[in-house]
Amino acid sequence: MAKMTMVQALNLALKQEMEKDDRVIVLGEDVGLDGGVFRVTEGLFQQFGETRVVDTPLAESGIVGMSIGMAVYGLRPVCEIQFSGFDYHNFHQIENHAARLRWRSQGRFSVPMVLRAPYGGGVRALEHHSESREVFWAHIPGIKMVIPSGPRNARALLVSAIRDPDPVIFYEPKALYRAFREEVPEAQEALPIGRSQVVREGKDLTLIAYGAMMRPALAAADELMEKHGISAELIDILTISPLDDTLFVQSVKKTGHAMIIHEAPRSFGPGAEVSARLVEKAFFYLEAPVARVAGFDIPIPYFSRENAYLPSVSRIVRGARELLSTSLN
Amino acid sequence: MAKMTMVQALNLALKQEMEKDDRVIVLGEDVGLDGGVFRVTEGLFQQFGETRVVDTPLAESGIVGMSIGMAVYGLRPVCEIQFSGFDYHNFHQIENHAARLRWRSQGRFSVPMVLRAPYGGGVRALEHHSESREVFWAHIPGIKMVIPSGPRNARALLVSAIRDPDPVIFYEPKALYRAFREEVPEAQEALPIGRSQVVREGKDLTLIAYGAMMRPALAAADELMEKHGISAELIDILTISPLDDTLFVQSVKKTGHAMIIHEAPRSFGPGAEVSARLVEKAFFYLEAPVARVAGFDIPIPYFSRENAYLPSVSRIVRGARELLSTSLN
Amino acid sequence: MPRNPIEIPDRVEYLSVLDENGRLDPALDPVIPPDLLLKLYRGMVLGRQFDQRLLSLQRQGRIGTFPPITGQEAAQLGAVSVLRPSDWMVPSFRETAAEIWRGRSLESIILADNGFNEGTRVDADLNNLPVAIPVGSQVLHAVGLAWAIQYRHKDDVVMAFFGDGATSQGDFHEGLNFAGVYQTPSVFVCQNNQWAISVPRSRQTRSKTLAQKALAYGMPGIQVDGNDILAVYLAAKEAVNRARAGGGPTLIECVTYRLLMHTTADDPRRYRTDDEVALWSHRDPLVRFEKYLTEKGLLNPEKVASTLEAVLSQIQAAVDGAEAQMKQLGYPLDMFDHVYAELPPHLADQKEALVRELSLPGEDNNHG
Amino acid sequence: MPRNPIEIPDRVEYLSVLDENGRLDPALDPVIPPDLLLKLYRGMVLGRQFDQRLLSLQRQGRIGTFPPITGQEAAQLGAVSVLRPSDWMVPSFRETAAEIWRGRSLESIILADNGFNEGTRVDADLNNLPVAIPVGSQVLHAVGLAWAIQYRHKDDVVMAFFGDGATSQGDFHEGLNFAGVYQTPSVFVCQNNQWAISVPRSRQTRSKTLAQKALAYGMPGIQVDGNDILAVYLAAKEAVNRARAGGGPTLIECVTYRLLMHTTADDPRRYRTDDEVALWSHRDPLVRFEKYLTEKGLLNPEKVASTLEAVLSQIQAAVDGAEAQMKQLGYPLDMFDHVYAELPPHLADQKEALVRELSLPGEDNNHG
Ligand SMILES: Cc1ncc(C[n+]2csc(CCOP(=O)(O)OP(=O)(O)O)c2C)c(N)n1
Ligand SMILES: Cc1ncc(C[n+]2csc(CCOP(=O)(O)OP(=O)(O)O)c2C)c(N)n1
Ligand SMILES: [Mg+2]
Ligand SMILES: [Mg+2]
Repeated sequence: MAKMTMVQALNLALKQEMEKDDRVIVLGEDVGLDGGVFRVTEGLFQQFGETRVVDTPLAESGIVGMSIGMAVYGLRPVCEIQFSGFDYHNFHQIENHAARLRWRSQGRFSVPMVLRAPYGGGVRALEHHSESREVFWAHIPGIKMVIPSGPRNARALLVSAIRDPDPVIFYEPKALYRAFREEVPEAQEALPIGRSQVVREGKDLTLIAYGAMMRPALAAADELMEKHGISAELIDILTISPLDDTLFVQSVKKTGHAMIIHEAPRSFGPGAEVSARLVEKAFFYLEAPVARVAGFDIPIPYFSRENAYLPSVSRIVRGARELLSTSLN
Repeated sequence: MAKMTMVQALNLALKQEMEKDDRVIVLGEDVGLDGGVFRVTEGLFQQFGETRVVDTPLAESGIVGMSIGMAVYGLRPVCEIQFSGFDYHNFHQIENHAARLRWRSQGRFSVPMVLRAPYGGGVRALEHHSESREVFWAHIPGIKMVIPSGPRNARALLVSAIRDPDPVIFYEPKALYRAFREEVPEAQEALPIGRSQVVREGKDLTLIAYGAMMRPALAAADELMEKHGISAELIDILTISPLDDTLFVQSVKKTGHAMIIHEAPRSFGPGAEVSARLVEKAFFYLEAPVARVAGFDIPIPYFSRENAYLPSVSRIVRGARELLSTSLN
Repeated sequence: MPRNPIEIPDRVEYLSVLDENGRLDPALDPVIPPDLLLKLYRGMVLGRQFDQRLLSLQRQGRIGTFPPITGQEAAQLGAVSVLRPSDWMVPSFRETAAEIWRGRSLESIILADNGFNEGTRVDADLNNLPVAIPVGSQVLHAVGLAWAIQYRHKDDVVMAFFGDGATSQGDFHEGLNFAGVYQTPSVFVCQNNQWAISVPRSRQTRSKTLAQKALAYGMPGIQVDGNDILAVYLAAKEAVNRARAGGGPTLIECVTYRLLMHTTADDPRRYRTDDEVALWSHRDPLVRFEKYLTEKGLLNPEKVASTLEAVLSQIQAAVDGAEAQMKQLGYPLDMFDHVYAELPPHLADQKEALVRELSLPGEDNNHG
Repeated sequence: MPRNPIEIPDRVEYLSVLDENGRLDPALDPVIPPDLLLKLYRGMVLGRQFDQRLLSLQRQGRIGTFPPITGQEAAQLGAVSVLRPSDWMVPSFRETAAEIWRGRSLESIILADNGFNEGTRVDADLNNLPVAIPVGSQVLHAVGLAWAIQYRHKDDVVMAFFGDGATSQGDFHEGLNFAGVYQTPSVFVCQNNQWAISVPRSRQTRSKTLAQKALAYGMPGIQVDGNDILAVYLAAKEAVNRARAGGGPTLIECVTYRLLMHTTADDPRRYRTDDEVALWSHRDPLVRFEKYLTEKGLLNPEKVASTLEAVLSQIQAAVDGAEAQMKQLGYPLDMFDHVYAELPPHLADQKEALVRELSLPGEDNNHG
């Protein structure tokens, strides 16, 4: 076992899948010699050559549309969109085709492709480099949407995404690319898509988060316990769509209190669906409203004000305490 | 007052705004001589000429990107995207620019454009011609998203959209284009964007809908009263974003029961936000879970199965009765 | 070199083989074997007659909206007929004659026109993509397929179809540019039928020809008389051979005309003159080919009649077959099939809810 | 005409005026008045020196990532310098020298590079759009502005900037096609600096030149030596005059080179050789222009030194000014400004919540 950053872990996943399976092709802008602007594809060009690690012209719709054709032929393209803020350029290719070709051809064809893109704030980047818009993808039937939260699950989920028979949008929390290291086993590991995880057990309150927000959520859980004696259960959604509501529903039946945390804008965000599911499936257990700690409904400001936009530990802690105080009993 | 279809009412709105204001320009595919494939721009080309009613090449991103430039210059472009299923082609232009230029330029520029597109099912059309994906737009900060439900409010809301200083996505329920007529006054009428309406008062249950779903909702309200003695209040959202939650929150505080109806896919759909708002703002008044009667999480099937996909009167009635039976008291 | 014109390596040519009276330019004769010539003729007649039948079905409300192809038979069949079964065909939505040539059943087309998802199923043995309605978007899929063929060291080629309007789309640009960069075995066939619904070719782009757009991608372009099936065949053959031999992609512009409405929902009289239609009717590709084949002694009134008869009974059989099939189809629950490889839990729940609903009295009639 | 090459009406030319040693081709002299020549020289020096200063600020962590322009001064200034203030400039993100020429303050650039939204504010008297980071997307806005100018019967023109990589984007294609169809007063200036981050021009597209892509849109294209400010000026002048006179759009390809990194987050040594950089350093547009001006007697060592001095103190003043301003800026609540013309109720609530939060003890330090 080696201690790895998320970038290294993702790189390992790509490397091992490419070694095992010559259907796996990496393509995108600057993924070749440059190894990707975040170095996730580092060394792959040297190991696998330009026929399997393909630098493309600067055209996102082109990258995704070509990936669809490759996947229909039977390859397993893993394309990189340099930043999620630019994947709206290929939105029509995913909605109109990647998500529908299996269905349109009634099972004759399928589109086993992965679209990787770094998402989210926290790296003092330029405009369009800090967005969090996973709902755009989560609302499209026929595709899957995955967001890891650490090196180990990032590697294991990317492996599953590559092997998945359906298109997977794989958003990587760029704030965590090098934020911390984890033990990542050399032996291949795959984590099933469509399953959330309980990361911390608790009894008073259920925190629901994913991606980069798992860290403030975890820190908040600690602070809630240490400073306020509140025991928070923390759930990592991991797959945004299809959304696994079993664990957070179960948890809220136990705690009676729920808070969903995301950097995406609040309105029509992922938290809305989590809240709606809780109301549908755990209504009579809820002792207080489902709280949303989320990005504001504005474009994420340039980095000098970014921290005031992103959900912070203190915002979560305060929200949790208010939540418990508004509860019926 | 003349009885008009929604197509005629929308046409009237365009005609009168264009007569009043030479900044208003209509552009899109086939909007000129052809009058638009649904004839919403009928006669405008003949009245205003090709400099104000502009047939464009076949390129949605081009249409919207050009509209943005026109709006920045001070014009009021009203562009038509032939079907909402094709407006993903211009998604990046709206998200990256239309929604941000006021903000990016810190108030120097603005983008007072309207994007009109027919949306929704019910007209036995080809693939991509029956989608309902308003959430994609509702989740974007910096723009507004409006959906009328009848000839009169369609006309009055389109007028407001054209005059609005910010970009407005205006989805027209194509199933209602010619479904029925309403009295539409010759004198100009504007309905404020950002306000929902109580369409029918009731006390047992609150039905929340918009666009084409208002008709089955209304029919269901009738049937609930006539056959089951259930008094349903019906609210027409009208503006999807910014979402006006005041009326449905108020209403549910009175009825204790809420159902949201939309043809968009259920998960991460508009109903999720409505449910989340109700939980945040009327939690302690809710006597039962917020019910969602919505499209399934699949692409809307070709028209032979379309009716089984779309929320029907009977589905709403049944859901409402179940809802009232699951309630606490 | 202070100020000089730039030499552009790639060529853009115009090609025609049969004149408007069906007279052949011997120097350019693609020498197609008689049986293939007659097969092409039959394919054209079938395309033309199937349109007529679908039109009457549509008027009787027995099918929904569909896009006729009348006038474009030569531009479609001249192109696809040079493909091998193992090659790939990537259609837009107006290549009915070409799709049939490539093995798509008439029944499936009728099913699709009737709003049955089963109608766009693609048989396991056919290397065709289903129709792509978003204009221009399919061009990129064709490039991806061709890239994969190259990667697998196969010598198949991919032929993509699209219209004149499609050339305005970003995806057309990105697709041809990728094809140029990767030198994929691609043949891009533009059916320039002069109209994109109501927008004439002249308002679609200011470039004199669509073929010259190839120069932007470093590939050869050729404009052919699209109502001259021999010219289309010759240009397609050259392009396919070049692609197969590793010579890279080609853009072919077939100059043709949509003689009927855009779709049955369209009224062309709103935007074009009868004179224009009449003019192009005189260039009817089927009439021209008939003259040529008659000259050549391959066709005579009896043969024309028997071909028509055979085609009509084939169509009748297909209509009967499709209407029989449709009686068996349309069960609402099928709508959950093929969305994912495996039905995810939330869809299983939704399907279950629909099952319950359908089991209730009087529900089925509620769902057309 | 059975088989013939197609005549393409529009021309594609190559243009250079100063050779690599700064020697002028008199036949092509754009005869620029001395004061303008010196203003251009100063603008180039300012662009070059500002880059240097930003680089050191960035290394000291006093600003964030930014894209240097060194090597592209001539390609930028030769082009914008032909515009009137009432004309419009639509930049991408690497036109710092051009933006400054057009009136953008150095302070605002430093603010933007420091993550302050105030930095992309556009002053009321400037007809410039703010930077557009999504590659190629701004081309369409430029066409919309030009369309509106035409609609208002004004004789202003719109100059849009973009890179070689941008020519692969669908929006570039759609934009130039619209401009061709509507014959808008547009000048499209491609800064072909040979690289799109790590992707070389040769892998971006197979077309021999980028200028020839103009032929796809029925407009003239011209490729100029982008390190020759007189050639860029001449080509831009011709294009702007044509556009102003109603003669329609032009595509100008400036062949230049990005001498430094893509942005400060980039390491060019990963993908290009020092030799290549050295080769292009010998074609430095500033050195060449200096030689020419010295030859011409407009420049001498003293003038060079005094220009540098003036430029450096201007930069110093801007840095001081910006750092003073930034002390006053960054109050979190400002992030709600300018999202809508009027703050909608839900945002008022969200802002209110932030107000409450900020009023709590120890919250401000929580928000950098
Ligand atoms: C992206 C997109 N925009 C708009 C439409 C609506 N539409 C369908 S066909 C068509 C015209 C297509 O013209 P052309 O490419 O010339 O093909 P043709 O119909 O003439 O065969 C339009 C605008 C569409 N299907 N897809
Ligand atoms: C739509 C989009 N995709 C990707 C990026 C990331 N990116 C920023 S600059 C750049 C390269 C641009 O190359 P070019 O157009 O030649 O301009 P240059 O940087 O050389 O000035 C890329 C890929 C982006 N900003 N926008
Ligand atoms: Mg056409
Ligand atoms: Mg470049």
